[in-house]
Amino acid sequence: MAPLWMYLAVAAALFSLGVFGVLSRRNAVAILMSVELMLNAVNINLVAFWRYSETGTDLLLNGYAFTAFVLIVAAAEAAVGLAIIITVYRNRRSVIPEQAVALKG
Amino acid sequence: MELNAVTIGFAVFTIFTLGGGFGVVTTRNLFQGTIWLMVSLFGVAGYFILLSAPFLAAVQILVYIGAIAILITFAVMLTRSVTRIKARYVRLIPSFIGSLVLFLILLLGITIPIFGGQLPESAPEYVATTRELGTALVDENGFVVPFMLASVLLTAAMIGAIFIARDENA
Amino acid sequence: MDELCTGLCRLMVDSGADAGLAQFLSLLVGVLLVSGVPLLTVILLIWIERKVAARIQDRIGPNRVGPIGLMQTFADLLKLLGKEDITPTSADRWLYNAAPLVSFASVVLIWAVVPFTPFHYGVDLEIGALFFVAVASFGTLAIMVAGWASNNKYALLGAFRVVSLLVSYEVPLVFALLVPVLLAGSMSMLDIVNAQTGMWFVVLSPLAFVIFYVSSQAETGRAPFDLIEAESELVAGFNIEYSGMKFGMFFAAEFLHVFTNGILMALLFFGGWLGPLYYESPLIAFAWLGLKGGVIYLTTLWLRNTVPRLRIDQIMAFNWKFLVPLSIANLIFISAALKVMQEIGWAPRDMIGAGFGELVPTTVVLLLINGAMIIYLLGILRKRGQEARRESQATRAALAHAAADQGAA
Amino acid sequence: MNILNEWAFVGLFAVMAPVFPALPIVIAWLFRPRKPNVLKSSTYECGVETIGDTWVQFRVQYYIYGLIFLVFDVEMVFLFPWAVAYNEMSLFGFVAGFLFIFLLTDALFYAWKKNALDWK
Repeated sequence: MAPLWMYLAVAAALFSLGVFGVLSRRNAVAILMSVELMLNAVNINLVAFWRYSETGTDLLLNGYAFTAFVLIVAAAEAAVGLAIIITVYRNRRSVIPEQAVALKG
Repeated sequence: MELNAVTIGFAVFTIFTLGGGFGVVTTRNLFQGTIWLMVSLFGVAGYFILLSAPFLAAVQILVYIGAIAILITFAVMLTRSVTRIKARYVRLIPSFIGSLVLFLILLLGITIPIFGGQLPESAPEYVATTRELGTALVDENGFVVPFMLASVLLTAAMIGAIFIARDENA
Repeated sequence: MDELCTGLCRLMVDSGADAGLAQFLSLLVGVLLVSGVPLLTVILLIWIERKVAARIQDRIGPNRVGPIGLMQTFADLLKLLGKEDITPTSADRWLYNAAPLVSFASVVLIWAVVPFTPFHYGVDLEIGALFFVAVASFGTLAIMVAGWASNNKYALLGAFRVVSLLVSYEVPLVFALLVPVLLAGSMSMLDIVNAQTGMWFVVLSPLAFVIFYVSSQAETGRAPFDLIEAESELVAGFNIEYSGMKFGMFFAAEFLHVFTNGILMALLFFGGWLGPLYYESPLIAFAWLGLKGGVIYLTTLWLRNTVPRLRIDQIMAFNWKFLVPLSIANLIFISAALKVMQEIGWAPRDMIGAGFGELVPTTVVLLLINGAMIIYLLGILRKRGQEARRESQATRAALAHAAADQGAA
Repeated sequence: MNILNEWAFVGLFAVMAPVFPALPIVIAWLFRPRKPNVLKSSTYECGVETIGDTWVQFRVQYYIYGLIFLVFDVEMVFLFPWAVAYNEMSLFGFVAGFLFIFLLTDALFYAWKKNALDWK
């Protein structure tokens, strides 16, 4: 069994990749994909901590269940996010978030 | 570290996860980016198996490769001009430095556990099963409230997304 | 293959082999044995399919190569080996070549969790039933990749249609799959079969079986859902640019998928290897499973060769407005009735180990519920059919009227 | 470690599964004739030279079907554990699961009423 820190290191690297993508990519769909990377890095951490934690009676399922909830949130985020991107594209012919400024004060 | 199935698996999944992630943030073509994302998330599913959570791994594949990949592809095709954008990046250098610094800080936090005791080296023997998760999900003292909230969230997401994406003129 | 592996392992370790290597080799032998079953059957399946299709269409079918044409598949294989393999210049080479491999592998991988007899199986995963649904999603992605990587408009259009068809029919499929999982209280394929010792699940919920059957017919892209190969509209669909062996792999994957679905239905709803004398010998158990799976497989071929293709709007409406609500309602009614009966003590808490006698009240109640639903549904379908017929008659009358007017003028 | 042994089998199976279809393709690669020409390896469309990237008139309906599918697929994350634990749970647990499904059905019903399920 690989020790816990290895999982955490991979998750940290994946999270940083996601952050890099979110900050630097121009395209909204690419940004969304980078967000998915970040969420999955978090999921690796959650499952790893869950697996390695001392199994107290109350904590038995917390990490496990929490990962499932993160999965659901990620899916909902993708669905709504992509729908917004499609609509913005339809109205403004652009997928670059900096150009969607209609609601800016 | 000895060479056995777990370490080989760990190495392979690390290549998948990080290589896929690298592909996502660098590729020019968004369809290929989606495939890279799936490679990366497949690696994450592999980690779940190594961490004795096969149910989460199966669900990860079902949700991401089965559904979200398809959805992203559809969205890429709907916003087609995106594949022809010449400039891939904005603020390339600052974001690169920023994320590198973030990675180093995270790595420091992991390797030098200043925020607590030593990280555990080995995992306990007992692993929870899917049945226990199911029981806990609908238990008054368990996760029944988040369980219901998840349903509300999904319903809201579906209604909202349909409302947004529907083309009124068509 | 568990016993075999331990046996083989011990043999190798005893004769002085490295323990890790011995374990790996015995694992490899297990994999080859289990995957050998689908790979050998697919060769036979192609012949069976052609022969059955020919009989239904009043032809003889392949009968020249070998006795009753049995060697036809090998002849085809040789022909495909000699075919030139064309990759379009504008294709995305990596993805173009990977798609047929993934497509075939996704079907073969399902067999890892298929138990052949009570004692001979590749692996009995805790999440077996979920495993094959998850693995099947690789096939969907492979079709998408094939369509996009060919860089052909027809291929892409075909892929989109097929993928939206596949994902749509996966919803009722999974809801129908939940019924056996719920009845057995386990996702392990072995447990699901063992839970049917008292009563097959097809008797407890015929509707779930019908939904599963229809949606798996759609998942394999067979008529009446054969948008995948709608030759007349899409030239060939997503695989238009593929030639030679790669095209053959898409085809073999489809043939194998149909048979795999037959076996899965036999396991999930018809008690797998359960039948008279199954415990006497693994061979009898295996024969029962093969017989049940084979009969279901033949009915899918029969269906494929007799019904016409539907339009995509009809297919989608049928799925989302009929099959999905039906599968949800079925799950809700079955689970509600069973829970109430468990609470008042009419139904056993655990199907595994429950005898036929214990299950009689459960069976009667669940069958009554399913029967009522079926009668209600037939009423709805009848009304829909009448409406459609009236509509088409009205259009035809209007057209005839218009033509008559024109003739007069 | 038993659970990981099982998955080692699946892992090996997953590695071997693409090898089986790859074998005949590689053999075919050794034997097949190779006479490519420009016309043969051009895109097989309608005879006129293909212009630009692959792109077809794309309907938003594809996305909406994918979206509804996604929501139902994610629902399975909870419904499978629920179904597995069904035999052991009380009436309360069943009602919770029932409400879960019922809410999602609401969303489907909304889509139906808004004609989002029609292929236009």
